[in-house]
Amino acid sequence: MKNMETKTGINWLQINWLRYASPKTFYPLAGKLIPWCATCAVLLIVYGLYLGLFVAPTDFQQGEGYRIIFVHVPAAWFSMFLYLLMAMYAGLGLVLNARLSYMMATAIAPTGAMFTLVALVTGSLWGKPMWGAWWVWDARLTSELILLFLYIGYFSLQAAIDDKNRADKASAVLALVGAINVPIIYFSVKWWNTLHQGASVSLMNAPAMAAVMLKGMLIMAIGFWLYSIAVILVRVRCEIVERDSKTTMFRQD
Amino acid sequence: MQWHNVDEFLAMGGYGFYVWGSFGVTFAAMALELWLLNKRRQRVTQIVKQEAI
Amino acid sequence: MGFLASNYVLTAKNLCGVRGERLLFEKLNFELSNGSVLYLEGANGSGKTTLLRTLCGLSKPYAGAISWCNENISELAEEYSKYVLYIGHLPGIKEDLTALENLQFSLALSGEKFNFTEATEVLKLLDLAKGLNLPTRMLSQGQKRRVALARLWLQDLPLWVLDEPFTALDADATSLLKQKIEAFASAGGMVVMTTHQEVSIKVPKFEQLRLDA
Amino acid sequence: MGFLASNYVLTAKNLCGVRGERLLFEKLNFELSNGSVLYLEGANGSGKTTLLRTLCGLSKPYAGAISWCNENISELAEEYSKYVLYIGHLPGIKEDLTALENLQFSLALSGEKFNFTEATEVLKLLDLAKGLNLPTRMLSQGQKRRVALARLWLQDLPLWVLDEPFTALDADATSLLKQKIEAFASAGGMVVMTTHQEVSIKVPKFEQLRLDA
Amino acid sequence: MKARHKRLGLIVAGLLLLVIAAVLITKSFRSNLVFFFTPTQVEKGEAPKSGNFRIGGLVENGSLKRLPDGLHVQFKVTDTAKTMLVEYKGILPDLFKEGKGVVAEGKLNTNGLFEADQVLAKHDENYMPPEAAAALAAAKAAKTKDSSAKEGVK
Amino acid sequence: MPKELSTFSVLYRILARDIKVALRRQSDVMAVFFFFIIAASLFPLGSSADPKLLSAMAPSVLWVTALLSCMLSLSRMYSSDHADGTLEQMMLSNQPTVLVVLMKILAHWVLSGLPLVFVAPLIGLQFNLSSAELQLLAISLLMGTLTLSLIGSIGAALTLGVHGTGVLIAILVLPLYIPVLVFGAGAVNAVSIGMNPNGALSLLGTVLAMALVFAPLGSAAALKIALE
Amino acid sequence: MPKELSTFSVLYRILARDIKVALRRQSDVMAVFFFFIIAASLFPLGSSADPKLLSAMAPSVLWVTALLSCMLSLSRMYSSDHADGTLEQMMLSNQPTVLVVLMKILAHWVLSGLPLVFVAPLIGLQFNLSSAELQLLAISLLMGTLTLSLIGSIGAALTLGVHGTGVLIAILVLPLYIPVLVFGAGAVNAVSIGMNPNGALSLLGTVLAMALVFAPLGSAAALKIALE
Ligand code: HEM
Ligand SMILES: Nc1ncnc2c1ncn2[C@@H]1O[C@H](COP(=O)(O)OP(=O)(O)OP(=O)(O)O)[C@@H](O)[C@H]1O
Ligand SMILES: Nc1ncnc2c1ncn2[C@@H]1O[C@H](COP(=O)(O)OP(=O)(O)OP(=O)(O)O)[C@@H](O)[C@H]1O
Ligand SMILES: [Mg+2]
Ligand SMILES: [Mg+2]
Repeated sequence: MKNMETKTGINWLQINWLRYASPKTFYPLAGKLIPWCATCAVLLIVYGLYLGLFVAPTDFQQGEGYRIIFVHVPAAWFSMFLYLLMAMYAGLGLVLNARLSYMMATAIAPTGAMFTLVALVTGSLWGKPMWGAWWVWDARLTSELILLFLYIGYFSLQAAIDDKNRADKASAVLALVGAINVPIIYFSVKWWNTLHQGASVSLMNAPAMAAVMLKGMLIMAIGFWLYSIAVILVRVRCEIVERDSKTTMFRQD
Repeated sequence: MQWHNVDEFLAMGGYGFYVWGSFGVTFAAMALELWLLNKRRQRVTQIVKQEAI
Repeated sequence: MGFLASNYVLTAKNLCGVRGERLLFEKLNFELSNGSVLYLEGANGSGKTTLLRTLCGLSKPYAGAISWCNENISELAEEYSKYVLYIGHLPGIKEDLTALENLQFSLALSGEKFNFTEATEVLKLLDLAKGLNLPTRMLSQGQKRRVALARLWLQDLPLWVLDEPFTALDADATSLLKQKIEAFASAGGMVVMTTHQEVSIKVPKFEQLRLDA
Repeated sequence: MGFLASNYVLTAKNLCGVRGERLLFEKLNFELSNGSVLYLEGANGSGKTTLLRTLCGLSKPYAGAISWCNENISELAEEYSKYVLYIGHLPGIKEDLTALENLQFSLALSGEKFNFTEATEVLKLLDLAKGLNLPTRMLSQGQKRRVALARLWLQDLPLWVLDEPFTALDADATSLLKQKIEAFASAGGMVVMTTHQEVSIKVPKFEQLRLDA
Repeated sequence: MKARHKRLGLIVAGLLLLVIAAVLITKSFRSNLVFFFTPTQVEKGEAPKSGNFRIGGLVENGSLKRLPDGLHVQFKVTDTAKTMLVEYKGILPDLFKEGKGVVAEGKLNTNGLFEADQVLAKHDENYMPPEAAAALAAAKAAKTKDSSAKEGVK
Repeated sequence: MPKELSTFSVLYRILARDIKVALRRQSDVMAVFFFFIIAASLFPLGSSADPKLLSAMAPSVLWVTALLSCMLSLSRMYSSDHADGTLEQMMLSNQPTVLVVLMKILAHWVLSGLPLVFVAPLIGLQFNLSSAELQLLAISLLMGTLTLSLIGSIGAALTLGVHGTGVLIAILVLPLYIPVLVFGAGAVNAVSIGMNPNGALSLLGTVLAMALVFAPLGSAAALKIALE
Repeated sequence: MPKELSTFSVLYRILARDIKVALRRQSDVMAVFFFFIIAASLFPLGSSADPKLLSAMAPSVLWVTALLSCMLSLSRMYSSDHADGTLEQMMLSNQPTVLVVLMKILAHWVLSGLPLVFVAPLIGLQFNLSSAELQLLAISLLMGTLTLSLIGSIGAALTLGVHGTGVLIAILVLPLYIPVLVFGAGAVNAVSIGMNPNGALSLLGTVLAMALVFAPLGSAAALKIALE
């Protein structure tokens, strides 16, 4: 009786889907992707640095000081983008109850926080010579600082709850609630007049940057993106093993 | 090529501290992340080995 | 008892329970109808509490489905709560309120009106007459449990889910409760319960289910 | 067992207990010596817990005196604590620590050295082998009680004060505990305990005391 | 069935609240919750009458001068419609230039002089090599000359 | 069934019970008052005596203190109900969890936020605030504290059953409180420098409206997770 | 008895256990840090634009925040031990209760006060404090936070078993904290206006010495009452 029920065809799709999303099939797949991403990341970042430090011309306003743009902007972009990605995986986890999805969210957080910190520090280092202040409380800067605090909250919550299942779900709720901050960061310069400059690159308008500068910045950004993917995949693999080793699941096959 | 000599390159038009500071912080942060991650990965491979036995 | 006139079925299909990555039970199937008493057995840590909470809808089953009159309980949501009375390891009473206030609140939660005299009667029956106006904090372990159990006499719900209801009760209270359960089942109610004490409950539709660690 | 070689006497004289202006018991007199088991009976709220806590020195008696080898326990203060093992309604374990860490701490509190292998053996005996490295928060109700009770196997104190030790235990654990109490008493230990469950403890010096509400 | 109705009601209430939020936020854009005020706003009395605040705009061409004491500088801040005189003692940021953006923090004294405690440079979002900037400026100049010439014809 | 209570009366009972429990242990309600008063009075003690400095500090100090005192009482919001099992019972009530949660939030506000609206202006007097500033302080606190209770509820629900909750809640909730603080204190600062506070107030309203929608949803989800 | 442990090792075990429990949930130790950092950053957000105001506020704001963050973690000091019955067991230990309590206090200080001594100067940098001020901040916090833990312990013990502890503790303890705050922040203010801070520091020392004598006694008495 019991056996018959498991063999009914209804669960077919479900099982197949779970197979793709299951940590065990994902583990080797991720393993294959990592070296490619890492190599491309190194190449692109080196090329981007070459463009940014050697090829790109001086800026008419900021002189050589503007070169901070090649790290500040990619870091700032990924601080926001990775948060959204994390929130998306977390939300997906809540909806589909998929463990892998939560693991991805967990794996993204440290890299996102790292980029947030980098954006804050490089921004400050840029602000001192250009604006004349390390820090001001304008909307852009404040909301970016809140982003850092949100990442910290995400870790803290996850560390504080040691039932992994619950920790995942609870921090997913937090990630989703905090996602509201990202559009605020992005549009703050438009909505309020801030000391921080407006967007130089946007989907609507032509970029307000010389082509070489833009090229350097975009290449650095893609490099950072590949770096993020590589790091996140390594971390998610660690996560899979660590979680499963506490149980017997990993040993079963 | 923008630079005539190494000193000029390092000085960055007087913004050396800020520019190199930024690049330094960025890559130091990434390196730190990689180092921590590597330590974790090593611990994990240990587990995998143990469990394979 | 308005509820007990109707026919209800609680069905569990292929239930599977997991706690902290450990499989507790798997492929459980059972069906309860009016008058059934399901008695869960199992050693400490075998997953009885987990199963009971799943049956009330407090936890989601890891796999499988529970349905009430052929509708999945997770779809029924709060609609299902109108039929279930759950008393867990924790008494579910506020220590700052008196026994009567606690009962009034419990009844309000399931949308039932509170009858003061009736409640007083029940508390007297349970030998709590002296403590009527004390905050429950001042009651002993067993007296607190009695307050929680008084709900069984006052509420009019067709499914009882009881997790070790005899804990901390003395002999008198134990036999009172046993009789109440028997009376409820023979009037058409359903009960799911666990206990480590040996209490023999005599009803026609008595089932036992052993969860093994 | 170093302790059990000596002779001890616990005497209660004219004890009187009051909780929140209510007299619970009055003029209680008893004396326990090596090998005695005192079994407190009484309905819910009759004052068993109050008496047990008074015997350990956690509460002061309203009137009367308790003496240990003819010295008043309130004068002995922490000196008396070296002889008493109390397990109350609350398990007295930290949910963040593992079972072993909890036991180590309990032993340290009464100044006893902790033997890791011995403790592991005891936990295995109590069927907790699987949960050895889990924080006790992750254990079920009964498993938590077992961790608390493991102290009975590890500590070497002549007087046990146990408040409903059988609560939440399944049949196996109950019989283990019962045997342990019997063995302890026949080796010369003293036990004061209460329980609502019917557990027959067979020792020569068995006394019953009924507190009536 | 009843539960479903209730849920519908809740959803409607939620949407209503979101609409209110949207209305309020558009309303607040028209008000002056800002990091700095423009001289026009100050003129219109939208800026604080007392206490510290920030003004922002462009440093007017040819307005920067060092006072005789050698410590203070004065310059005019303009938003092309209105201008304000600012006095400041301290080091100016590198990007501080005539014709460029500036944000000054301080207070207005009774004479209408803005006494700044801090001067921050605000630059725009354009990045280009100096040659390109020069060419652009030239082109722009030519264009304005062109259009003014046309106007003259009219 | 003739004995059934209406949705409204069930919800009212939940609200009433929380308030009754709090009043029974009078100290609780008093506590938020006193914390606010004492903490706000600490600042003058710690700073060198300068009346101008004091009145310039006032909006930020009063608002931050109000925020902290609302936050302090958050850990109580669900934890005692969780510990004694009444929270489970509420989740099993015949009303949507979102509404139950909303009532819990309202009760928290009535007990901890609302009193501040009345006390804050009195304390503000000590700091030499003008009557216009005091009025704005009260208005901004009225809207702001409700928002604080709403947002705080998510944090309280997420940390349920976790030990050392007080500090963890702070970390989770304070970043989300920042907009409320900025707009709330901003409104008071605006009047004190002679500006129109409406912009800040309507932004405060926006935050409130959004919190009213999302906070009960988030809290309900978090509670379900905590009880699983 | 050959198996008996020395007084010292029993006390050490009590201290070590508390620290172990805290480290097990790493977040706990981090949490006080983060709370301090986040709360201290709130003040600039609430105040209008004026860098001078900020640096004048700094000593009082930083000291009050340190005080609040020490206080926040107080409710944790005995309550979890009480709830799970380990406190009863500790009172039944073979060591004098005063010493047991002293260990609990030390553990609390190591976990919540000591970290602040290191973080506060970093935050002080944000507020534009000079290096002399930063140094005084660290020294005064070193002596002050231990005093805070000692005094706080009495409050924590008195409120044991009472719900909604957080706020109640605050009310009991904050008035007792005032001298610590006045002398601690006073020392920092002294250097910032170019005066000798030794007077304030030696007063701080006096308070510490008195607290070391009376706080364990008071806490032990309060605990005995709470457990009756
Ligand atoms: C601590 C200070 C700073 C923070 C937190 C910060 C934060 C950010 C963030 C979050 C972005 C991405 C948003 C977007 O793509 O629109 C961004 C972009 C940017 N930031 Fe900053 N920033 C800071 C300081 C500065 C300074 C001082 C400058 C230049 C002087 C600067 C120049 C830029 C530029 C050019 C962009 C790219 C805008 C675009 O094209 O989208 N930032 N910053
Ligand atoms: N904190 C308190 N304040 C006032 N009265 C109390 C308090 N705690 C208990 N009591 C009262 O003291 C009496 C005895 O309580 P006690 O806990 O000793 O009973 P018990 O015999 O252990 O009961 P049980 O079998 O239910 O555990 C009860 O009637 C109770 O109402
Ligand atoms: N929060 C938790 N996280 C992880 N595992 C848990 C948690 N709570 C319980 N468990 C585990 O789930 C298993 C079943 O627990 P459950 O409480 O359902 O047992 P039970 O049958 O009710 O036992 P008892 O008779 O002791 O009450 C136990 O082995 C326990 O270790
Ligand atoms: Mg159970
Ligand atoms: Mg008892």
